[in-house]
Amino acid sequence: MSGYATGIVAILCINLIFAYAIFVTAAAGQLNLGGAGFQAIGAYTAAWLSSNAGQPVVVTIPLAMVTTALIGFLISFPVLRTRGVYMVLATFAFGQFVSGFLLRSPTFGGAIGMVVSDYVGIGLLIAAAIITTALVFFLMASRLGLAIRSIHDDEPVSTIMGVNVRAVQVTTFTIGGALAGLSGALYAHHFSFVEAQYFNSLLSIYVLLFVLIGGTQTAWGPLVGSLFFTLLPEVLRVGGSWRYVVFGVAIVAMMVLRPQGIVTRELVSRLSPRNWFGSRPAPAARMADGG
Amino acid sequence: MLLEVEGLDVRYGRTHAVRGVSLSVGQDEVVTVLGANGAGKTSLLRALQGMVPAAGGQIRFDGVDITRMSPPQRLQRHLALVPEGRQIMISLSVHENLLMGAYCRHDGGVARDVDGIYDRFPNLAARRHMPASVLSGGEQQMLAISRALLAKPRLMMLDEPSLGLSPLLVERLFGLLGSLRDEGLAILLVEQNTQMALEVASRGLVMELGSVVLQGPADDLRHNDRLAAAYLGHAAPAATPAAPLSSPPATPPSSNGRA
Amino acid sequence: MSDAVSLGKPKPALSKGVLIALACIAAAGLAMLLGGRVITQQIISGLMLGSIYMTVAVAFTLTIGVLNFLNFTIPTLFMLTGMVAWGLLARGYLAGFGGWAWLLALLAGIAVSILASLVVERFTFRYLKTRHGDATEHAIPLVSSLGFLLIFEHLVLIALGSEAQRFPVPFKADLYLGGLVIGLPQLASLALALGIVAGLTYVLKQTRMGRALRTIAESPDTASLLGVEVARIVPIVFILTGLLSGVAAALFTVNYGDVSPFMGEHIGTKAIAAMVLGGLGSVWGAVAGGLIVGLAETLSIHFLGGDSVQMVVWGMLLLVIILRPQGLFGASSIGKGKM
Amino acid sequence: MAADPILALSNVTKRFGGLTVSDQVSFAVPRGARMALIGPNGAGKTTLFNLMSGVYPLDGGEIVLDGARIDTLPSRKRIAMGLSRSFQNIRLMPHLSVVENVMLGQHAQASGIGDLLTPISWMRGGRWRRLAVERLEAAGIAVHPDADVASLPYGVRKKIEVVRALMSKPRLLMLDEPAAGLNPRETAELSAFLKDVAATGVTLLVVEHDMSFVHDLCEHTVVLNFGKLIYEGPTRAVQDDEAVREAYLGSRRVETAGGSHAA
Repeated sequence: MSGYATGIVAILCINLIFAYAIFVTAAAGQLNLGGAGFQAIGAYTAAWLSSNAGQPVVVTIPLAMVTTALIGFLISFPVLRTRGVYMVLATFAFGQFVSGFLLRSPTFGGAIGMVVSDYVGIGLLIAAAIITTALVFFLMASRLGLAIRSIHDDEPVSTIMGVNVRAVQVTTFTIGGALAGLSGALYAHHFSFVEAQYFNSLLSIYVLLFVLIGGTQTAWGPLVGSLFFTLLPEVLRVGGSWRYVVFGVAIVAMMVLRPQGIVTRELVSRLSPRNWFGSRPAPAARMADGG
Repeated sequence: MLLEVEGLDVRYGRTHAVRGVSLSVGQDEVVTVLGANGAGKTSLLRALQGMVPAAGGQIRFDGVDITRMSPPQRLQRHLALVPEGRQIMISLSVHENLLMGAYCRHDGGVARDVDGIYDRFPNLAARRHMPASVLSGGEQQMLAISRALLAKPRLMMLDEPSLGLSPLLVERLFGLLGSLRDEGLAILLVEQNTQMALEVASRGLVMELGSVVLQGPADDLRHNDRLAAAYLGHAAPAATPAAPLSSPPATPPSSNGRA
Repeated sequence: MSDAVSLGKPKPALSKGVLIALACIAAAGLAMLLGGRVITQQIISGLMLGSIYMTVAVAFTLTIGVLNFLNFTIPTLFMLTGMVAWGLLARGYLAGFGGWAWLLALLAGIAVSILASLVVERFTFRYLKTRHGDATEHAIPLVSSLGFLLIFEHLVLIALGSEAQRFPVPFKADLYLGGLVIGLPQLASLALALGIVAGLTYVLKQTRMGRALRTIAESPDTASLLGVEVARIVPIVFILTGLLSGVAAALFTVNYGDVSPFMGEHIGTKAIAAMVLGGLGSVWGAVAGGLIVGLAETLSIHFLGGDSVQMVVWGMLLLVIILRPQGLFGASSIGKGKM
Repeated sequence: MAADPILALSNVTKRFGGLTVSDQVSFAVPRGARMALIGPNGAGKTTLFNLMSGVYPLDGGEIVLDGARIDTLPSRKRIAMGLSRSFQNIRLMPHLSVVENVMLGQHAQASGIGDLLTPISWMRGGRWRRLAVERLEAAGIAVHPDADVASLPYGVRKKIEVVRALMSKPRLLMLDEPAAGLNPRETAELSAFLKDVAATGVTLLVVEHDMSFVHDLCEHTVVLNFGKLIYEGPTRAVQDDEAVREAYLGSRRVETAGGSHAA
């Protein structure tokens, strides 16, 4: 693989894991616009453990995940008191605070950033991305995944169906924190350098866009969203700034034409092997008198 | 006739809420629409005011076809609706709620008319600068009716105005409707309080499952057993409609396959 | 946008403006007595900066309060105004107007901001139809506005380059008051910003259009029932948004003399902080929040150094969100329950 | 009423602001009964359902399900106790498929973290899906299990909601206007289906306005008006009860003289 291609694949893997971090909470209806903050904590934890405490990668990455999972767990309690636009703003404030804190902290190199000792190759990134994808697919196929999706659609009814809504929401924030930490730690180890300015509000915005444009109904959404978003700018590379304009137009057009995201549950079930043979989900018109 | 409706259909997706309803309201007439919950009465009023589109049929008001007009356009032609649940703006003051009632008017008489409302309802006058959220249920209903009156309606439509009011307040409400009628306001009243509604109205229609199943003069309807059956079921010995009542108007075959 | 229950006639909006102005003067005076000249100078600068934040925060508040829409294009509208104004001057389109060219340029910038805001309305709000009322649907216009953020920012980069530029302000008039330096443009902008906000409050409270906007905020359906042509009133919110962002940018440009394609980001995020701090949907909350953020910024630079600003402002905000989610001055939260 | 009621309400009271929407309501639902809860619009029927399923806390009184007091339990625990309900306006999850909606009804049957993390459509969890599909078929819902619920006819969605409520193996099934919006054929089918359900030992409590449906399905009826219980007894006698007639048709007294009677 050329250096250029490796770079793109690395970014794609990190973005994918990061997108799944945001997706897990979004699937339960909670929008997190502070993703960069979680990723930054993961990246800096790994960087500090590696460079200052001399720990090997097998320690730094799990510890980074535990740290961000814990922070996700703790921050979920105040954040879950808010809803809608307020939650978007609360998580946004969290992300801004974290990057402000890192910018200021001498322990973490402040505005200069930190060099990370141990390098992690593209192979591990790809493996981590594949494992994360598999795990999220598994999670969404489970009864917990069904509960997550039902909370997204209707919280009060989910409660009456016996779903412990608060516990599920806290769980999604914790899992999301862990995954964001993983993506941050991999970023730190692969690019061997972290700086606070990278983890800015625009990064939080981008990753939320991956998820919302991809679709929050199935685990395919973030996969398609981050592929689309990471590769489209590369395809449009020749255009310079124009590619971002095209990109913006694509986002606006998406929201007008397909606001539920590229991938919906209905699309997945139509393409599912289960329905390749025998009857596809029949158009409803035929059953107008059914039942 | 002030309001003439012919073969009105309302659909929500695949649900056929109003099926070929025809009715008319004269210049100074009170007509009531009765029927159990889910009979399509609210959908009928919402379609008449333009909040939901008519899937078929025609609505003429004062001789003009208003079927495709928006709610504000209908209001400007002096057709007003007092919606179910009153829909008072709780973040606005009582006075501001009243001014919103006159939003569509551009004449200079608003201040005078608002004063007229305050004369009529001293309770509202006393609370004019308070947020409407502090009003009691009865006062909120008065405010909702006053707000509609300030649009200078020629026909006022009310959707279950007695809902949630105590029996005493219900009686006052119908007293008010009676005096508005005597002042010459045409009213189309959707009510669940059948007897009260038939006292104040001159004609009535009974709806079931989106269709008009019975209509006639209020006095005849009041003693009709079929009316009770519309609410309490058909287990009682089925009564054939009394002689003076007309059978429901023929519905377009396309809109109603039901027996 | 609603005040607490009051029995008397509502106090005119202006009195709150006067109150805030007096509080500002009192704060400066107190600082003078207690902390001396340097601190007072910081406080004055903080209030001036705060007036910029405040104006942008009010723009955010308006779209959230009336439309429940977090409009991320506001920072770009701010930037658009400054960059368009600079571009007009730098390309010499306004050379014929002599000494007034800078003013015309800024007015043109504001006009572009308003037009851009109307374009945003066309593609975000026009198409929003609530389908299922689920938890993430409110994000649809938000995502569209993020798309417009990219579009506008990069169009400006293409047209005018990515460099920060000097905007030539033709005058420099400082007021010396007991050893303190007060820029006249700064003072003017504080007054103008407060004036605009007071005017806006007057419009919302006392006029027919203001009542219509507040009715839409509570229930678009009932507004329509009362004769409000909702589709015609909503663009007014976007016009006001463009106007407020544009005016804030013009004041910023005159005061600091710098424009850049990225000038909106800093101001925008601080304005969001100011709005949340003051309380969503409360215009005067946004005013107070703007001034507080401005003060926090200059004071933390003074005491803790330049790189501490972000941490202080957002840490403060995070605390407020956790301890008092409705903000310092806000009423209960916006949005409707479902059951 | 019955010696061994499955559900007993005693003095259940709820106020919203100054309005008492449930005023000292006491009645019992006999085990295995098919009971209707009726009353004019705004009488407080749905509020009572919400109180029983735990959407709101009580202001007074208690609710006992099968000998155990449930009014202090959180809403989500009541379904595991055997109380299941449907909703007045269809509350199916719009982004879940037909079978997923039905499987949500099994949530209370899952026990432990192991069940929560088992995929529900494949591997060991495949039985969950098979069971749900079977129940859909048994209820005569002939749609593809993976179909989108939003695109289905109203009557079918209404029935899916009943099946979802049944998946939790309830002892008491509460249905809020199950026949609303159905055509006469669908109503008759629903009535037959619910009789079959009741025959398996499930007690039914039904809020309904369609009185022919009530007469067909329910032998017992309680009537609410203004938050108060005004009738409890056999359904066939309900239309002869003077208080009920007055509640529905209004009092016959009215002042029609002009002048202002306004509040």
